[in-house]
Amino acid sequence: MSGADGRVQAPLGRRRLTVSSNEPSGGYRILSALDEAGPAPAAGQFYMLAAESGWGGNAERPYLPRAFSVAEAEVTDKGLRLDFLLEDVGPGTHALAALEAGEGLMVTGPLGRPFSAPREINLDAAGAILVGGGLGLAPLAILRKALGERGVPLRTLLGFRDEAHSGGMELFRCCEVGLASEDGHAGHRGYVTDLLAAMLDGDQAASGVVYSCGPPAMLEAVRTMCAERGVACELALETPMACGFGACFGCAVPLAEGGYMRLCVDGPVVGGNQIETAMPAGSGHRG
Amino acid sequence: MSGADGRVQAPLGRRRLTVSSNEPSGGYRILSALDEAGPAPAAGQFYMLAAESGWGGNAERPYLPRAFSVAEAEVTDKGLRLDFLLEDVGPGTHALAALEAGEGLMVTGPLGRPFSAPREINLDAAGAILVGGGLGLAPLAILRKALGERGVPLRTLLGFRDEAHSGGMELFRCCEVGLASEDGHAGHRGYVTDLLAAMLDGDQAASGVVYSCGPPAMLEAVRTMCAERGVACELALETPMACGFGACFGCAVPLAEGGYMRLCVDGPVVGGNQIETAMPAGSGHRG
Amino acid sequence: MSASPVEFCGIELEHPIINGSGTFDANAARRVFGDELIAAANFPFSAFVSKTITPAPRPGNPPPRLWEEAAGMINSIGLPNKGIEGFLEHDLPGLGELPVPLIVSVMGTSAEEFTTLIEGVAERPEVDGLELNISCPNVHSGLIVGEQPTETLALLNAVRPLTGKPLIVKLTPNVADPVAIARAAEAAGADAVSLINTVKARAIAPGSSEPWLGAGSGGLSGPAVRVIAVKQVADVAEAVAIPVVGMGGVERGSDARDLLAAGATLVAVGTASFRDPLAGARIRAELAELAMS
Amino acid sequence: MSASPVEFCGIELEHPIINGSGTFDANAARRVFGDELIAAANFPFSAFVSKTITPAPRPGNPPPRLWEEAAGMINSIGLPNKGIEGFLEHDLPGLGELPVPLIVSVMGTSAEEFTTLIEGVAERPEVDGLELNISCPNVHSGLIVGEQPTETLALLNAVRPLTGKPLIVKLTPNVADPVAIARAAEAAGADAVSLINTVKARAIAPGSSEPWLGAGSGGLSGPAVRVIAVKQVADVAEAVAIPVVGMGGVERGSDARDLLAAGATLVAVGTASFRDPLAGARIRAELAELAMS
Ligand SMILES: Cc1cc2nc3c(=O)[nH]c(=O)nc-3n(C[C@H](O)[C@H](O)[C@H](O)COP(=O)(O)OP(=O)(O)OC[C@H]3O[C@@H](n4cnc5c(N)ncnc54)[C@H](O)[C@@H]3O)c2cc1C
Ligand SMILES: Cc1cc2nc3c(=O)[nH]c(=O)nc-3n(C[C@H](O)[C@H](O)[C@H](O)COP(=O)(O)OP(=O)(O)OC[C@H]3O[C@@H](n4cnc5c(N)ncnc54)[C@H](O)[C@@H]3O)c2cc1C
Ligand SMILES: Cc1cc2nc3c(=O)[nH]c(=O)nc-3n(C[C@H](O)[C@H](O)[C@H](O)COP(=O)(O)O)c2cc1C
Ligand SMILES: Cc1cc2nc3c(=O)[nH]c(=O)nc-3n(C[C@H](O)[C@H](O)[C@H](O)COP(=O)(O)O)c2cc1C
Ligand code: FES
Ligand code: FES
Repeated sequence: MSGADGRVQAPLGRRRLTVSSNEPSGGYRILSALDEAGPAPAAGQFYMLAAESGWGGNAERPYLPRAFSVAEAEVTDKGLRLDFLLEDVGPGTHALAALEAGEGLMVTGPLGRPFSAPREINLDAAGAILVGGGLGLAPLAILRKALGERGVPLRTLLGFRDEAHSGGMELFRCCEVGLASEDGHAGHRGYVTDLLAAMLDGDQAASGVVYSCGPPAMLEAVRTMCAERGVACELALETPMACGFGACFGCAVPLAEGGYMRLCVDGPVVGGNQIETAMPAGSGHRG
Repeated sequence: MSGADGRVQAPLGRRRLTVSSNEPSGGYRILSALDEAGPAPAAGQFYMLAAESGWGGNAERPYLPRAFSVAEAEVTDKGLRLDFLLEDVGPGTHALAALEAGEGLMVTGPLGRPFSAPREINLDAAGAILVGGGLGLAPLAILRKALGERGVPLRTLLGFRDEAHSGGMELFRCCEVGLASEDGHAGHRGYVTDLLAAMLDGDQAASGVVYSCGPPAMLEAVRTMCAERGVACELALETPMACGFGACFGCAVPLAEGGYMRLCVDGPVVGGNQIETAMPAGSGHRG
Repeated sequence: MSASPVEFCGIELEHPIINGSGTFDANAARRVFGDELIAAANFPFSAFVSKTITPAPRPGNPPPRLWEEAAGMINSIGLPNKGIEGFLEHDLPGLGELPVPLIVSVMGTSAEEFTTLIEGVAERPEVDGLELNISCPNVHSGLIVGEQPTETLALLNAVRPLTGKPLIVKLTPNVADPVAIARAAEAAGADAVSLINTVKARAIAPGSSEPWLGAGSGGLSGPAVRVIAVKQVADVAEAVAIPVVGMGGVERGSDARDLLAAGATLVAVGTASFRDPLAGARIRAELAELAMS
Repeated sequence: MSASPVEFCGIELEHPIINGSGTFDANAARRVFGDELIAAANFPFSAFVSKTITPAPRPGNPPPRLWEEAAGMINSIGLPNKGIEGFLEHDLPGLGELPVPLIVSVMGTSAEEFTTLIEGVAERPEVDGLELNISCPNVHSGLIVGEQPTETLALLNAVRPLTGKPLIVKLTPNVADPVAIARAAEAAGADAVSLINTVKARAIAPGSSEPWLGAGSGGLSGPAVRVIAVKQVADVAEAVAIPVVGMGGVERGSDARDLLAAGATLVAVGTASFRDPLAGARIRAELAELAMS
């Protein structure tokens, strides 16, 4: 089932998938699991994940599940395979990174609002620019595939901090991408947004849509850049989540019009003009 | 170091052992680990055990370590090997039962008061009767070995409920034992205390000491039987413990003279005359 | 102590497992899971308690609003809600489509505000009962009434005449003697009490000396508070004759059974639903199994 | 917020990690681990707080006294102790051999009992300070004083003149406003406050409807209460000028750092020592590492 904004509804409740592989990719890992009961997700949607066993222990976190964008969803002869790109940054991602093929992965999803295009834009004609960095490659990989299959003219720009943060490149194996790296190990030395600026300002100025996912500073640069040029853009944001399905009101993100949205149900993909900044608010994020 | 009552002192703090094997034995398991830093324990002493990882998780117990009598302590070329006999009866024993060779076992010990003999009894002449049931085989196995090496005349009586609760027999491989089983699958059909009564009342009436460990009802029968006949006896008791080293006062066992002892430091081996009953007190134990 | 149908304040419920206010948004969940959610056979609770509303809309607290612990979490959500008008217009119609009775949770900072809320809500046919939130630790006003037996008595005396529908008073655990508050609620005609709300807690931001939560502090929920809840529910259930809705850290059927054993008539599931949207249904099934064994 | 030497009520301590009363018996542990334990380099705490004593001997509560939770435990130990005479004769000599300052915890049911205790203990040269336990939730009398600011004020006014040695008042978390109690203690001349004691809790026996613990209820400690402690320590530390000893669920160096960040001068380790007898030393080392990073 699909909602008005293209979101695919989740099977009711949480289900157990079996991990089919879990391989290193750059400094990240690609965790794959077979989802027999689940529908194909829309690009930009996410799942709440938890290891079936070894989730916490020794009176340590994690207790809650963790949100992950789906990076690829491929129909195989064993059923739908979901791929997630993850980096071990804390106890939850650590437990997921340690999962082995055959072990259980508890999931709820697909969840949230996927990427879309403003009604007034004919994407098939105007085309799209995908701008990703770091773990933000995940939702852009599945988006690229979906738009590519539709024949939407695509340009993809990917940025990396350094080699240790350059995982997930194999998700873009197929295609031509523009690269930038802060340490210059690949492509343009500098920010991926340098490439975007050049593209938007050059003869390739987009009448289409910019889709972006990556670190907050990158998203904020993309958002400002597009706003200044009147280019439509959609950003896939992150914020801590407890439930992922609208139950806890914990995932508040400030709206440009005042108040907050629940990112799990009103996002994670938001229009650039819906928010005032892509930088996370609050003292907590200083740490 | 050895205390006045023969207790062996523990290395300060908790240490990590490596599991060397974990094999099924009847309905139980024998968990073995190499203790490079530890001293040889005295028979009747116990250790507090916890799995290094997978101790709790998913907001479930266990949180605290668990007490286990040492069943055998053998010097091998890789160091001292400690054997524990355990039954999977709850989350703590379940996690220990799942440990694999090479995994970490956190231990504190040896702890507590070991088996001993009243000053006025010359054990080497008078001999000992060992009466064990179920998991109570553990401390009797190491005791039998210690007394056997000393040349103390020994008789061993072991009782089982049924085949599913007949693990640990291999700990007595060496020697002649009298057997009883409630279902009659091995030896005398009935209670091991039937055998003890016959022995105490027959021509083999003991001027020595009866050592016993097993289910509360068995211990209580042994205690009463010995008390009625004026035979010295020592019982290895169990009670829930949080710390095992006298810190929490949680392991209270009522004393015949009134008040309580801390079983972890004043036991787990107690003289039959120190207690009024070997049956656990309190509502909790109905469950 | 079974998972069978139960009568609660004159309402027939299929089983004793409901949700804790503010821990399940049935309308949002329906967007996520579709109409499957509201099929009678699927809906995880035997009654639905809606998130606390206030007279005026509230944006809620600044983020971060969540902190995770080994066996629970702190929230400082701050009661975001559309206000009573927004609720009646936008939320109530959807909640009226649920296959179970509806209890609406309300919070005011004065008897007048509670009156506005109760008058606005109680007459609606979709509504089967009201829960008065006098305990939310995130909003200063919430504590004033719920910490003082006299305040609770006065509030209930003022609002009890407003409706014949069941009034449930939700108690805070952050007091020395919850029994005194429960007795006051009972004396002034409350139909039931529910407890526990979250326990006041704070987290420090990693690598900093400052509080993590945008609001500084929040309330602890989940398995960490389970045995605190059992204690307070047992004390209150022993002291009052009206039914008690027990909650706090319920994750398994045996947790629900413990609260029923402590004297609760219903058990509410809160934080557990975050980990597993159908936790309520699972807990109910586990409870049924325990009752048979 | 470092693991360096610290001054506490005029006593120089090597580092800020001490033990919580009733969670480490140094004399018993020395029988278990030998004299290694009391070597200055090994002893896990920078000061030792002894288990609470009362004027007369107490056997303690009937078993079971322990209940385990996923992230903590309930105890209903019931303050077993030899009484002041037994303590002075049998326990104090051993405690006097510890390589660190000694704080003796005392509890009475009246100002007269506290007077007996303080007069008996304070003059002993082995004793560097006293902790007044007005908070133990296992003994009914304990709560009377610790729940009421006026009672706390009266008690402290009565006993403060008895000794020039530091008096630390240990606070219960089972109140709506621990700050009011702390302020009363400070006003009447307490040298420091310590908190939190255990949180009232109950467990139901598996397969039964009865309480598990012999005494019916007990107190929750361990990681489950950690963020409750951070909240109360922060509130109290902000309100009083005297030093605060923070405790509750400290298992890791970062937990100690959080309590120091919340305003504590010292941090006490309790339940964590049950899992790991040298938890105090590990936590101190982890704290030192955090302070350097
Ligand atoms: C919609 C969405 C999609 C996402 N997609 C991806 C993806 O594709 N790949 C990916 O790797 N990640 C993704 N994330 C992020 C991922 O969910 C987090 O990295 C993960 O939750 C971290 O959990 P952890 O336990 O490993 O780390 P945590 O320890 O939870 O650390 C994460 C951050 O949380 C904070 N924190 C620390 N302790 C606590 C605490 N006790 N309570 C609360 N906060 C704390 C700190 O700021 C820390 O930096 C996504 C998040 C969202 C919301
Ligand atoms: C000195 C000593 C020596 C021992 N030697 C051995 C040995 O050699 N082999 C062996 O197998 N066992 C031995 N034991 C017993 C062993 O320690 C217990 O079987 C073990 O602690 C059980 O832990 P568990 O988590 O598996 O089960 P638990 O779930 O802890 O169950 C054990 C019992 O505890 C009660 N219980 C249930 N839930 C809780 C709770 N939440 N909190 C508190 N109590 C609860 C119930 O009565 C239950 O039957 C010994 C015990 C002692 C004290
Ligand atoms: C995120 C969150 C939001 C909550 N919001 C409310 C609320 O709006 N009104 C209310 O009365 N209780 C609220 N509560 C309290 C719960 O209803 C419940 O009393 C408490 O969480 C204890 O139960 P639990 O441990 O099962 O979650 C909230 C709890 C959480 C975790
Ligand atoms: C088994 C046990 C016994 C305790 N005995 C005492 C006591 O005698 N006096 C006292 O003031 N506090 C006592 N306490 C409370 C602790 O000192 C401490 O305040 C509390 O446990 C919180 O810290 P923790 O979570 O680190 O254990 C006891 C706690 C436990 C767990
Ligand atoms: S994560 Fe719970 S409402 Fe969004
Ligand atoms: S188990 Fe802690 S004192 Fe015996």
